[in-house]
Amino acid sequence: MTDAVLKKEKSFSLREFMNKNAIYLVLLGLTLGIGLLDNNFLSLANLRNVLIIASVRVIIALGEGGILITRGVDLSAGRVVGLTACVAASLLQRPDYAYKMFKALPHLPVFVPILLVILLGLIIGIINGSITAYLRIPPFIATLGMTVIVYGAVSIYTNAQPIGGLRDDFTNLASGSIFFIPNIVLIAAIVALLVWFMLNKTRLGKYIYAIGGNPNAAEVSGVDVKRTLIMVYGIAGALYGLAGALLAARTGGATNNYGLMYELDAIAAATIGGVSTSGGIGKVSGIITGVLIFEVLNNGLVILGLSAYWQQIVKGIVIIAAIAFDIRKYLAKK
Amino acid sequence: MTDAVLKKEKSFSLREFMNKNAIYLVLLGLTLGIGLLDNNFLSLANLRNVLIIASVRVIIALGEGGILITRGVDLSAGRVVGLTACVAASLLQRPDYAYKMFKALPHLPVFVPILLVILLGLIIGIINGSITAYLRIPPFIATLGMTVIVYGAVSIYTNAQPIGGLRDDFTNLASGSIFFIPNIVLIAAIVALLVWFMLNKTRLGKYIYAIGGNPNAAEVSGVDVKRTLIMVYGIAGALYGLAGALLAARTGGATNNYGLMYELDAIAAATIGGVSTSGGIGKVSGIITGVLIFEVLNNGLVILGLSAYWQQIVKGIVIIAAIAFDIRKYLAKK
Amino acid sequence: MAQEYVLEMRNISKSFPGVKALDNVTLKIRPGTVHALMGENGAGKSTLMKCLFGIYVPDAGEVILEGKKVQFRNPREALDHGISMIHQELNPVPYRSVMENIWLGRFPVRQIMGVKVVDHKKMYNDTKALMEELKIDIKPDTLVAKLSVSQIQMIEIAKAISCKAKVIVMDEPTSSLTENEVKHLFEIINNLRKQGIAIIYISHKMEEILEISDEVTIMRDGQYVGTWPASQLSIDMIISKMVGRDLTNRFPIRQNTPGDVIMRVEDFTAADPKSFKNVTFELRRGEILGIGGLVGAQRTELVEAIFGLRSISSGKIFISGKEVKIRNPIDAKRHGIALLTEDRRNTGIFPVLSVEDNALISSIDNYIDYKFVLNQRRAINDIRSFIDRLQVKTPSLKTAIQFLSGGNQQKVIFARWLLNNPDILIFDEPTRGIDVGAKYEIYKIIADLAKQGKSIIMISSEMPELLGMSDRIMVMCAGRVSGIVDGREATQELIMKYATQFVA
Amino acid sequence: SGGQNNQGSGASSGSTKTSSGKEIKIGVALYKADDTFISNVRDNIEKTAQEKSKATGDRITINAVDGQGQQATQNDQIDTFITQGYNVLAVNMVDRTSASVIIQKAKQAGIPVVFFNREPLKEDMSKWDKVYYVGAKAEESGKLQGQILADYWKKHPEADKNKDGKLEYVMLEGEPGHQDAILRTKYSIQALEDAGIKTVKLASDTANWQRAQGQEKMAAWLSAFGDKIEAVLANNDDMALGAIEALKAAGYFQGGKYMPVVGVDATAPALDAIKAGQLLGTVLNDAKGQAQAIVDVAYALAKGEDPSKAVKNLSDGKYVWVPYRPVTKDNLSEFAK
Ligand SMILES: Nc1ncnc2c1ncn2[C@@H]1O[C@H](COP(=O)(O)OP(=O)(O)OP(=O)(O)O)[C@@H](O)[C@H]1O
Ligand SMILES: Nc1ncnc2c1ncn2[C@@H]1O[C@H](COP(=O)(O)OP(=O)(O)OP(=O)(O)O)[C@@H](O)[C@H]1O
Ligand SMILES: OC[C@H]1O[C@@H](O)[C@H](O)[C@@H](O)[C@H]1O
Ligand SMILES: [Mg+2]
Ligand SMILES: [Mg+2]
Repeated sequence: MTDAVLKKEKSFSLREFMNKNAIYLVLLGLTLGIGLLDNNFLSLANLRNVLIIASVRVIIALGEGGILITRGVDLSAGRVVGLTACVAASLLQRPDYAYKMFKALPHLPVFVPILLVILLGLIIGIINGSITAYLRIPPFIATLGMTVIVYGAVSIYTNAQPIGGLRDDFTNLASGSIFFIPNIVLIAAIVALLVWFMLNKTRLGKYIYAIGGNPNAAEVSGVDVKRTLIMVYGIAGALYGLAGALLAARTGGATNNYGLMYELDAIAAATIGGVSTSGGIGKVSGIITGVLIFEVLNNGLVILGLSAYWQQIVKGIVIIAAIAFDIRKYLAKK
Repeated sequence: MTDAVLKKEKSFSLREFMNKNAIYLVLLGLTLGIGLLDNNFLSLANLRNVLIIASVRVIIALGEGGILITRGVDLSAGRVVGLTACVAASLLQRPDYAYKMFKALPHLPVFVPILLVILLGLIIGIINGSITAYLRIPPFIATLGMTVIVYGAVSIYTNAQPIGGLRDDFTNLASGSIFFIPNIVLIAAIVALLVWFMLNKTRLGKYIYAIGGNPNAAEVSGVDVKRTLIMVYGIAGALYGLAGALLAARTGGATNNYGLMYELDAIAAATIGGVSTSGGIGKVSGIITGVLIFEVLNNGLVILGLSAYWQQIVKGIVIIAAIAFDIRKYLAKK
Repeated sequence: MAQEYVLEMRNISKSFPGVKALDNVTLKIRPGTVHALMGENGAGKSTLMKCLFGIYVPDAGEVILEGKKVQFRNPREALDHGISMIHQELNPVPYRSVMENIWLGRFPVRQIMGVKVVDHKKMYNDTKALMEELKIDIKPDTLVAKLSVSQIQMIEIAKAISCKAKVIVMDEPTSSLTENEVKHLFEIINNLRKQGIAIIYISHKMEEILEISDEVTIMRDGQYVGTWPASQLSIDMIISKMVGRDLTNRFPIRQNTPGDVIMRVEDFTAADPKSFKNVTFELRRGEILGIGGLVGAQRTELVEAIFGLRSISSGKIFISGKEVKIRNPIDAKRHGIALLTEDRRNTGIFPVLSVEDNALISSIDNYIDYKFVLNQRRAINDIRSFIDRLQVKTPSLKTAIQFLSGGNQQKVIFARWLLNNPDILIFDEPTRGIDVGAKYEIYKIIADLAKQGKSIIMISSEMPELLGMSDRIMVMCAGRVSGIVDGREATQELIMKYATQFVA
Repeated sequence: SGGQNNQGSGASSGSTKTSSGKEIKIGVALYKADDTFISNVRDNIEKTAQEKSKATGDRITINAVDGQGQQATQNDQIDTFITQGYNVLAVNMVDRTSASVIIQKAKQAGIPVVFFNREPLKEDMSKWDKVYYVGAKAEESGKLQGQILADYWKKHPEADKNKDGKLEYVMLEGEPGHQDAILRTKYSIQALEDAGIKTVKLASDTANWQRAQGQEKMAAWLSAFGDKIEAVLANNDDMALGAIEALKAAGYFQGGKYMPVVGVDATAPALDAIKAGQLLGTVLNDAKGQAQAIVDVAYALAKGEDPSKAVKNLSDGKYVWVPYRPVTKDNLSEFAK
């Protein structure tokens, strides 16, 4: 046996390398490929752009990713982003804006509404988690129900009218940068670090993996499965709340259909990034890479000037191909 | 052993009755409840109406349901419905319609384009199934990719322009009836019977449940897992094709965004109808009941005149409550 | 300790829809003893333990722990009160390390700036120490997915022991262990006993019971039969109390006569270099070929490769003299081969499907009329006859198999392959978790099959079974065939010699 | 069929003409590529640009991108256009109130913007002088709908089925929050009231622009209100046509049973339904006229010329209004496509 181990470590296996890094190779390949077709793509300004665009999506995907690892799914992600974007926007309108939603609202420090919508997301997430954990409703359907409810709520809240006229100190949050690093990228990076820490260094993280890997085992080992689930959905909700606020800041407004279907993109990105839909597997670096693959593609196809409909077709093919290329799963058997 | 069986049959247990029939009780309760609030709802004409509208959804949900039983999911259902609706419509326009898509198209017997789009659905389904089976890509992501591709394709096909001017012999297919039973309801009933037969009386059906019940065990038991999966996705695709054609006939036209999100409704209906998202469990009668619950709700809330946004909220709550009420799962444990 | 009993379960009853699993059962455990809990498959042993551990809530009765009445609502509470359990169905988290599996639910933590962080170093060292103490040769950071069933079972044992519990429940801890490992486990148990820990020990292996236990409680059909000091019991007495009648023979008389060669496996080498190499053997018509060896001897891999579940780098299979290619189980089935796998939960049962469907799945082809219509009546008749013959305890054929006891599940899978009527049957640990009475039935069926001219390969880690049932025994060690012995000449010593031949 | 001609205008004209012309890159950001009308505008922009390339010798490249109804996506795309140094942006806002961020960025980069179809707020439009708007007055589509119905109502006293002197109507709304949906719903009724007609809303609900939902909602309303309904207003033609299917199933449009239904868009099937006497009328948004104006203004801006010379009717120095046109049986022949 020692022999085998030694042999293995001596000979560098291309196959194993590819297998471990498939997803990064896909990202690299795409980036270089698009860059070859149109070298505007590789400009520093554009790559910075891609990072900015990816930031909000990364935050959402990290929330969704944690849930996927527990074998759950959260379809309400996008709508929660929409709701929180609208709420944050409505509380941060310019005082002189003619269509202000709350005319009499005093000037709030930017962080107050942001914390508020994070809290709002948290609460929705906790409700999602509780429905799943206590009523034993499959998360797909529990969060589908929540999706519809949240959409109804945001439509009522905004009366389906767009919310504009956001304060500069709020929009600057998204457009500003520190030492050439855009604020929003910085925020996403901090979130990623925290989530990484949570998943790898805390009990909660280990429980998340355990529940995904074998819920039964977790239960009989004395893991508080219900509480863990509620926390995962809650944290995800809080992240959607943050993402919603950032989205409003970045676009300078919000409407009730903000965030539509973001959950599908997040799930796709996480899956491409190696999160297993059958649970128990997934890494922060993979999730980020998955999001980047999507955003590189979105941005690249625009730069290449492919027509909108053909973009869809190419995107669909890349989604499938990226995962097919990830050969981990072929090795898993036999 | 015989003792236990006898004992069980003697004592009628309300709890067990409720548990076995929860879903039918939900449907009954909703129907009567809405009927009490507004008795227009219970008019024969309206109930007939609900059945007609439900028919297309039943066909889609049966296709999706089969896939769910194998632990799969097909997100492309709605878009395939949209594509096939457009293709069927484009081949069945009136010769005198000024904006005919294919000017030179000869008069085709109605069944030809219908069979054609069923075939088209079948092929897309087979591709979905093959990607899942051979490339081992999780169905969620494989069919998500397909969704995007199909949408690109239908947009290119129609150039985002609506298709109208359908031939009467085609639209009659949906609007006509035999002995007061609408054709479209009859077709849905026949499809339901066939699917029931397939699931319960054929080898394919047993294999479908087996794969959902335990894919590893299915493989070891000599079930041709790949072929079965391809067939399930193929059959589902064919059903979406039929549903697309019927939808075009019923609405007298088609556009590229037909079918949008129908898959989510189908999944929700199937789940409410007792199909387990963890596989191996599901009945045709449950799926039909699930769809009816949705359509009764859709129709009923409109008749009650509830505002659009509140409709969403009520719908979300009913989805969650219906499944929570289904107490089967509580009995399973403890 | 003041109390005579560390744990008392009094008058426990528990029903499931259609089954009264426990009917007024009493169990009293003294500290520092090993208390065997015996009964046929479906007698209610696991259910009783699940009631103790907070997995089930009993309908009636009370649990007294160290003189205090308790009722745990979940495993957490049971663990907190000093009860740990090795579950009959193994419960690993596959893509996590051994150490995370062991400390799951009670990870050691340390503080970093006020934040509780899992202390990986401590966890690693503690695991290493535990492994050394228990003499288990597995690295703490190995992924559990990479371990064999028996290794996983050892991990579960280690985990239960490391809880420092007052009462440890072991529900068939040795079902996947070989004799050496069992011996090792008994050393561990003796140590625990000395420390005053009580152990509830469930097993269908009779020899073990008398060797290890102090007291024996016997259950039958969900009812309490009685409790006796082990010293007053013999195997035959236990069996008759369990079964309710005398059972004279452990093994049936075999009347099969091996004929000509039906299958020849030639120079089989696995694609995985760590697995089996150059395996060549023949199987005769009407023969029972046992395969013996230690854990990791690659017996399971070998038969899975023959069945088309694993890839090989070289090797040929001849059936009735003709070379055949078996790329997957469908090919195998077509060539008349059946495989009963060792991992019932993972590759055996379809938990949510009915007993009927579980039995039928491999034989549907035989019940198709008019090209594709399933003749259910004919199928059910045949299934019923096998289910009756194997004495499967189930409320009905429509009951989901997940609600059957472990042993009864095994019998249903057995019925699956009997129904399929193959020429070559490969059984990987066929009597795992099966009670003595049923074991005898299964041996009889195996012997009958052989008599009818069927050929049988049987992997077994139970030495008596191997010796008692095989015409020939092929012994494997470290992936290679180390010897093939005639069943009549074989002895335990001889087999152990071959089984350890290539081990340093 | 329409997909591949994306940047064709640029490529083909560039190769046919002398290379003396400079390349003009116009980034067109559509709020949603599958919008019937918007997709029409895009087609026409591409065609017009191609013609203009031929005529001027400058290579005009159109890159039209799909915002998929998401303001954030559109912002991403515009950021991309800006970093790629496009000469002019033509923007069809997803959310018209969110234009200020885009204007600010464009201003920083010095890239002029022609908004179209969805009009940004006045205060945003005034943030920079290189910002233009081409479009129709969105509320006008609603007004014209109302007028079509008002004309009919006045000419047909029998339309007041219950003789209460009031028009009992149902309203099929587009996607909630969609600007067109909001304005059409509001101004169609206002036009009726302005024409001195008292209206009673029996029901109003969203059918998300979709034909199937239009049919389903209408069928339910027919169950609830039966013959109490005196008119159907729909925010677009697809929903109107769906409603017509439901009406047909309930026996309308045969044997003298009629229901006035009005839509917006003048899609081909709608024109056909007008001809068949089922749709009372619709409103045409002039895709071709708008596309022409967009390309003219954009080209002038790219060349550094004064757009007021390129288009005739520039009002307030930055608005080009392309009128909506009502379509009924009477003037149908003018619209045959
Ligand atoms: N969750 C459940 N639902 C329904 N019936 C159950 C459930 N769990 C156990 N049973 C039934 O209770 C009885 C006792 O099962 P149990 O698992 O306790 O037997 P056991 O003595 O452990 O048998 P074995 O030796 O085969 O493991 C069986 O008849 C079984 O079918
Ligand atoms: N010492 C070991 N080190 C690493 N992996 C091992 C070791 N022993 C066994 N395995 C792994 O365990 C799995 C099962 O081993 P295998 O089943 O061949 O043993 P076996 O002789 O069949 O045992 P059993 O009688 O319990 O079935 C294989 O995947 C093998 O790679
Ligand atoms: O967003 C989609 C909608 O856009 C409107 O402008 C149009 O009038 C509608 O018919 C519909 O297509
Ligand atoms: Mg048991
Ligand atoms: Mg009136």
